[in-house]
Amino acid sequence: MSKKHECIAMLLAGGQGSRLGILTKNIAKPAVPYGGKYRIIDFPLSNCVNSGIYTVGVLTQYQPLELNDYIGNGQPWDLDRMNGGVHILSPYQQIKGTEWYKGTANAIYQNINFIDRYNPEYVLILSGDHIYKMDYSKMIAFHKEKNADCTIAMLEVPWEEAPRFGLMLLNDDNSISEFEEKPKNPRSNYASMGVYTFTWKKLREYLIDDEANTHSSNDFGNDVIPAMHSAGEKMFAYPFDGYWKDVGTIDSLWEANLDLLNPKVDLDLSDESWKIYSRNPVTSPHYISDTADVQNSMIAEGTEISGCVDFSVLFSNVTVEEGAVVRDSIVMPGTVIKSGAVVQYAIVAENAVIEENAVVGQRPEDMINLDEWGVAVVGASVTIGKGANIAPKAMIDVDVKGVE
Amino acid sequence: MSKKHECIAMLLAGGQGSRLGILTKNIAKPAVPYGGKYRIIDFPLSNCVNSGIYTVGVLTQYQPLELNDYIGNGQPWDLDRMNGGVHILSPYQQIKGTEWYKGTANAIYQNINFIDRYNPEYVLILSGDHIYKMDYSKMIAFHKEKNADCTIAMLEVPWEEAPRFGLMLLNDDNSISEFEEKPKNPRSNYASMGVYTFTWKKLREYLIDDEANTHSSNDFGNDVIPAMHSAGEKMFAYPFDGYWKDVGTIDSLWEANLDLLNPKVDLDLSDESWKIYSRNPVTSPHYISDTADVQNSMIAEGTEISGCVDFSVLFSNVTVEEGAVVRDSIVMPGTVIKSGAVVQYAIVAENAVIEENAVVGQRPEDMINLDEWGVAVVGASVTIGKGANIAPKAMIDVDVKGVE
Amino acid sequence: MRSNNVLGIVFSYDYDYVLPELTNLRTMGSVPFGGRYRLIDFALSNFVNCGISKVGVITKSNYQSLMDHIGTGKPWDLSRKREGMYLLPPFSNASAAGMYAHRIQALYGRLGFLNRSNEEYVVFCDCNVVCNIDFRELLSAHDKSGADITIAYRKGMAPKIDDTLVFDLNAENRILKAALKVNSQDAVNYSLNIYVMRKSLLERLLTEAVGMNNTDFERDIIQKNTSLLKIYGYRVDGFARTIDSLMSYFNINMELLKRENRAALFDPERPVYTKVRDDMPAIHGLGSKVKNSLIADGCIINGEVENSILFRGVRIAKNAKVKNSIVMQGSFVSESASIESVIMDKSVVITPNKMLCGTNNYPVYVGKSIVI
Amino acid sequence: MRSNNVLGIVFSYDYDYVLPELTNLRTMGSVPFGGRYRLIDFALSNFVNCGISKVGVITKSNYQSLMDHIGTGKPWDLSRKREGMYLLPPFSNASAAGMYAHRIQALYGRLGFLNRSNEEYVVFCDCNVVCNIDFRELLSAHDKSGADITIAYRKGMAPKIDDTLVFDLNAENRILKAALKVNSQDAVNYSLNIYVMRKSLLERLLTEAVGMNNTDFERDIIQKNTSLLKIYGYRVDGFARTIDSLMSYFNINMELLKRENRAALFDPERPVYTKVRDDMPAIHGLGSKVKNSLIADGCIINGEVENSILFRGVRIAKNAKVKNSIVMQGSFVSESASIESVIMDKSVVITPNKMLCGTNNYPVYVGKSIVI
Repeated sequence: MSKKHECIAMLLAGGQGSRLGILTKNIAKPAVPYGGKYRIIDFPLSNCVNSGIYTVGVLTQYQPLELNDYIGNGQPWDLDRMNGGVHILSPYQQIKGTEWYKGTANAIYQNINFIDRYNPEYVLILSGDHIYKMDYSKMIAFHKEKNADCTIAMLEVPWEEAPRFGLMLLNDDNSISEFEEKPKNPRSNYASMGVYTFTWKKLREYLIDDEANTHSSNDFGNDVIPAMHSAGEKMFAYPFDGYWKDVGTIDSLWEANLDLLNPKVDLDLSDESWKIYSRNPVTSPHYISDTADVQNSMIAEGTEISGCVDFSVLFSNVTVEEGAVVRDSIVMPGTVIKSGAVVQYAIVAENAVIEENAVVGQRPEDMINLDEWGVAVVGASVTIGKGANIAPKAMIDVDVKGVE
Repeated sequence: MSKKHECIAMLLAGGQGSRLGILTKNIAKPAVPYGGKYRIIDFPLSNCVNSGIYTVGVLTQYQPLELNDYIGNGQPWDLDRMNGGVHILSPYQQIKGTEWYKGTANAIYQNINFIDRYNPEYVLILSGDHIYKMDYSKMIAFHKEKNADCTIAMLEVPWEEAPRFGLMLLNDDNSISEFEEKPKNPRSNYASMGVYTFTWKKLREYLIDDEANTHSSNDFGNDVIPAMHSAGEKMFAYPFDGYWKDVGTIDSLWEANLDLLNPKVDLDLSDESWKIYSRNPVTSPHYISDTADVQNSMIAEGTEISGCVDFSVLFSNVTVEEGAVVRDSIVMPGTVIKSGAVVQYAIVAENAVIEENAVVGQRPEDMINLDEWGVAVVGASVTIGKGANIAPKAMIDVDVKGVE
Repeated sequence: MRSNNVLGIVFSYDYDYVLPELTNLRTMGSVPFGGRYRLIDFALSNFVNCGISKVGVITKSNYQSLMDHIGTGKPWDLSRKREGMYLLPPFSNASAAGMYAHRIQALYGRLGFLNRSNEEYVVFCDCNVVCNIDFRELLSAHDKSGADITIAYRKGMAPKIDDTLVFDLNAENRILKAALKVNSQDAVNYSLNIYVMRKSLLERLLTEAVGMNNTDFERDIIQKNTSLLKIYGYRVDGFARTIDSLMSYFNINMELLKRENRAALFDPERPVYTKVRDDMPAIHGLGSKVKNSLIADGCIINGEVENSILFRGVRIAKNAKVKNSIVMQGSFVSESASIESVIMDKSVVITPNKMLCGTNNYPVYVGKSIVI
Repeated sequence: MRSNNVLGIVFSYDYDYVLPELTNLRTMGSVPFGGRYRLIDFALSNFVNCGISKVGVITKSNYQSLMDHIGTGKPWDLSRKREGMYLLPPFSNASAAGMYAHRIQALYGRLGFLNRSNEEYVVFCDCNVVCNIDFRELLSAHDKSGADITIAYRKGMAPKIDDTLVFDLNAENRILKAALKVNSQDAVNYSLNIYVMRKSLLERLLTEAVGMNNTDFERDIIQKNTSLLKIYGYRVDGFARTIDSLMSYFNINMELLKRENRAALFDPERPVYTKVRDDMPAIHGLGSKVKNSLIADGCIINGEVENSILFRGVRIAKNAKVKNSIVMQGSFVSESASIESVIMDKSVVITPNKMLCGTNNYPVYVGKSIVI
């Protein structure tokens, strides 16, 4: 309730997420379901409240309806505040005309008024497509201690993966000496996580300069950060060593879900001291019948299982009928898998129906040509007809007829 | 909490309100202050909750920041609901591209998904620039009783004003036989108030047809209503006989404020059974000093008066110093009127400063040429310098220097 | 009758005495049920699902856990600026001089709350009845019959609670005679203690009863007035069970293992709302074996579970066995331990290799936070 | 010390006895003050303005009006999913066997609440102190001094309350001696009964005190421990007034007619939040005359008002005169009636032509809803 906000967070939720294909046909990427009951955006939002940050702007311009609806008044994350709380910020018409967000930096630029209203010392810039648990308050303390203008959260990645990331070369005091954007021959394996803490006064200046620069792509990584660096601002890397995963592709989304079943993976969602909040479905506990066999799986409330489920993540209100098999798969809320159907190495989106004896996906060991293998995806509300066969790597967003 | 919503309201708050000039430079028209502590949108929102309608979509694309901020989570209107509540609906980017709202009907068309989510029987269409208290539940009961497809709230206006309105010719049972849009020689004085009840199934069809019609301007009054009429749908007029005022111009906004001081005007804001809710400022009671003289005025909390105030509406946290005079004027929150200054027949927006001995506006009786007379307007955060003179009808949105 | 014209009142503590084990540290309304609920959830959800937006919760003692559960009423959307949820504890106003023993006294002590409410009708009920009833229909039946009072009833074996009323009704469902239940093996029409009437009538009846020194609502108000007032019954055919003992508590929980009972009690058209705990989904480990069981979020199961109900956050270790049991929130069954026909309260720990065993008709109860 | 690591506790009823007239129907926390506030608003606003997000409100009896006022805590943004406002009435848990008479007993009865809270520190205060204090500074003073306990005090005439502590302090503000106030005309350092300490220390002190059968917090815990514990004072120089009688209640209200006092108590950097009533702004009618007065929203004034405080929704008819008075919510002074030096409780009606008159040093009190 205190009027001054030391730090507010701006969450870039704008991307169309086209690499997630039909999963983001009708919803923004941050609203994609994850982990049995969550959506991707639950992670940054929960990190914020757990870190004591109670004012969050969510920047979005693409398919915000479901995201809007999901976030609602922010109550599930304890972000329904009289002062602060969570706000969805879409582009709007100004007296001089309109602009869609041109880039990440422009999105923040267009919301300078919003930020100024809270008069924060620091602004945290987050993205809406990463799964991780992080105490931002420690990063902010680091930023303060270093008296930095910009602090970038950094992760040590395996050298072979380094070329996929924006990398940083560091001095002994963790100040950043050089940036490398996805280099072929990396000289560092310190990757940027896309989590930035800025001293707002500084960032504000650079955003205005960046907007005035007609050659700029108005992006943090390409424009604002390099500009600050070349102007000699104090930039530091804050080391983070927990679980962190970009879920921007079908494969990484599939993996990140199944990571939850791997006891060796450092992502514990049952930790009482760092809860991940979400809008909970209103359903009864899940039911496992006498005919079911459930192994090494995560099952959400409201689901009823009479078939076989192995190494899979089932969201709420899923039905797996007797004789159906689900393995190595992700099944999103409300989907029905009928008797005799097999779902394997697949992601099935919400409210789909897999009719009797249909087969979705393929095990890699059953493939002749392993290059053709990949996770199969069935879109929301799609029906896969009786006995139909959905090939690996397929993306199905219209009903598939049954095979007699 | 009941999942079905018999009726939801859609509030068209989109207009730029250019006839309100500098008052809407930075804010959408529905967010314009009115009546000492309210904003225009408080009236339709309060009417909704008082009528038992708890789901309201607010359609806006112009300067929504302050409106968003004002509405927040809807708590002041008891619209912070788990299911339903108030939602700001801006246009958004769809997979096939983007569209701003082309017209009132298109704005609703773009939000068909939003409405469908609540699966209502009826949809109430409201506009965000009228001051009135109305029990919509009675209108909906009338709509049901008549088994109507569309019901239009109607007001009997003086014949001489009728040419300014959209008019309706009625049969004995209040069904509408003909429409006349601002005719020179009116054949009716039954004016449309811009408040519509539609049976949603019907409206949904017409909106889709209207969108498909490339010749349409996608407006309710010009396109959808005439289309329904010519197709022979059941359309009725619902008579309303309370206070109703369009506050779309400076003069009407000024008048509507001063109407609150006229005991003959049927607009009682102290009625406990039909409260007008608003986001209340957090301030102490107002203070009237020993040197003040306050007559026939409305004064909001937080204001401190040491000068002369007559026939005026003063919002919260206004300061009127000793020796200052405010008469026949509207002074919005946070404005300071310094010693010796005179504000008359004027609207002074938020956080303005009227320096010592400045004069804003003119009394009509002091005019040589009455044609040049009109309400003077001082914009938000503008300073009128010492001894400066602001002519009637002026609209001042930059600081005015003092006169030595 | 518009349902926002109806005031809901729930007695959070009535019949605490039939479940002494579970109400030792709490009141009936906060007794856990069905894997993730507390008993008051059913009453509150019935209210809000029919559009009632003002609810008074009458408490007496032991209501801290109830307050923790209902909080500000947000899960039921009863955290309102106007209306919403009102907790009505004893001693909260100057005139309530003592603790009320009876329903009449309890309601009379809330006359101020009743008077100040604008609603025209009132519905009140207890927490020991587990049901999902469409109150819209109940209210419209009350409206249509022109009754002064309508009481929901069920046909079947009456619960073993002494002051349960059983009714003789005519073809129009008017109650001709209301008798106190006698033990019998026959199906009777027994009261579910869900009452509908005009608020003004309730106010008058209470004032008269207190003036006459009457104390018993069922006997002194209902039984006595069957001819003076038009008292109608409303027959409930859906899922409605009255908890009258630990055994019936156990059995009613176990009934939820049948699909048709779940479908009736958890009708998606009238959802049962409860406090959100933000647990992760349950995990079934490699080698676990679960049959015919209800499992709430937050459970981690590595052992065997059969014919049981596991509340949120229960952990069953490797080789542990849980059979025919109710295991409440946060309890833990260690490696190679085994329980059968047990009701385990919250945060119980069964240490490794221990075995605890009740019988089908005599489940063993283990109190909160006990380590065995 | 991060303030979300601090638990706030407010005693809503302490010192009810110094204002018997106003607390007959309510408790100290819900006594109206300053035109639109209730006394608890100051404590709650002090808490939330420094970032405290969990607050326990200890009640005893007569707290219905307090519950109506604080509701779900939304005006203070304390309607939370985690943390937020917790009402702590008596009889709410099984172990609280009786009504507590003393601060020690009251706090001891809430040990469960204290234990369950994760906060490391606790601040507690009463409702009869009207103040706007930057608790951030108080907490950081506690931190810097390394004190076990910090107590806010003020230098001046001690309030006329028997158990008020007065302190001797050294240059570092450590309390060397704490004595019970004796009547004297000298300025002393008197306690504002605002305490800061570690939660664990409070828990230990309470448990020890109850074990020793001690009952008086000031005497048995503070006075006795000035040498054993490091107890520091925190001097408050802003607006802080202790209500010790109806007369002081009247005078402290009237102090708000001075600009500097309003500026100090209603500091825009630390706003005082209260329940929103959605009244329209006040209307000053033609021919009305108002001088040196505070007027809340909802008032309609057609008569004369001088040196007075009018709460929300007060109506002053034509030719009526109100002087040196406090008129609470919804009261009405009819045509040609006249009142001077009067404290009118809520919803009082003065009928036409009546005159009621106290004196400067003996204001007349008129009880709630009385018609004169």
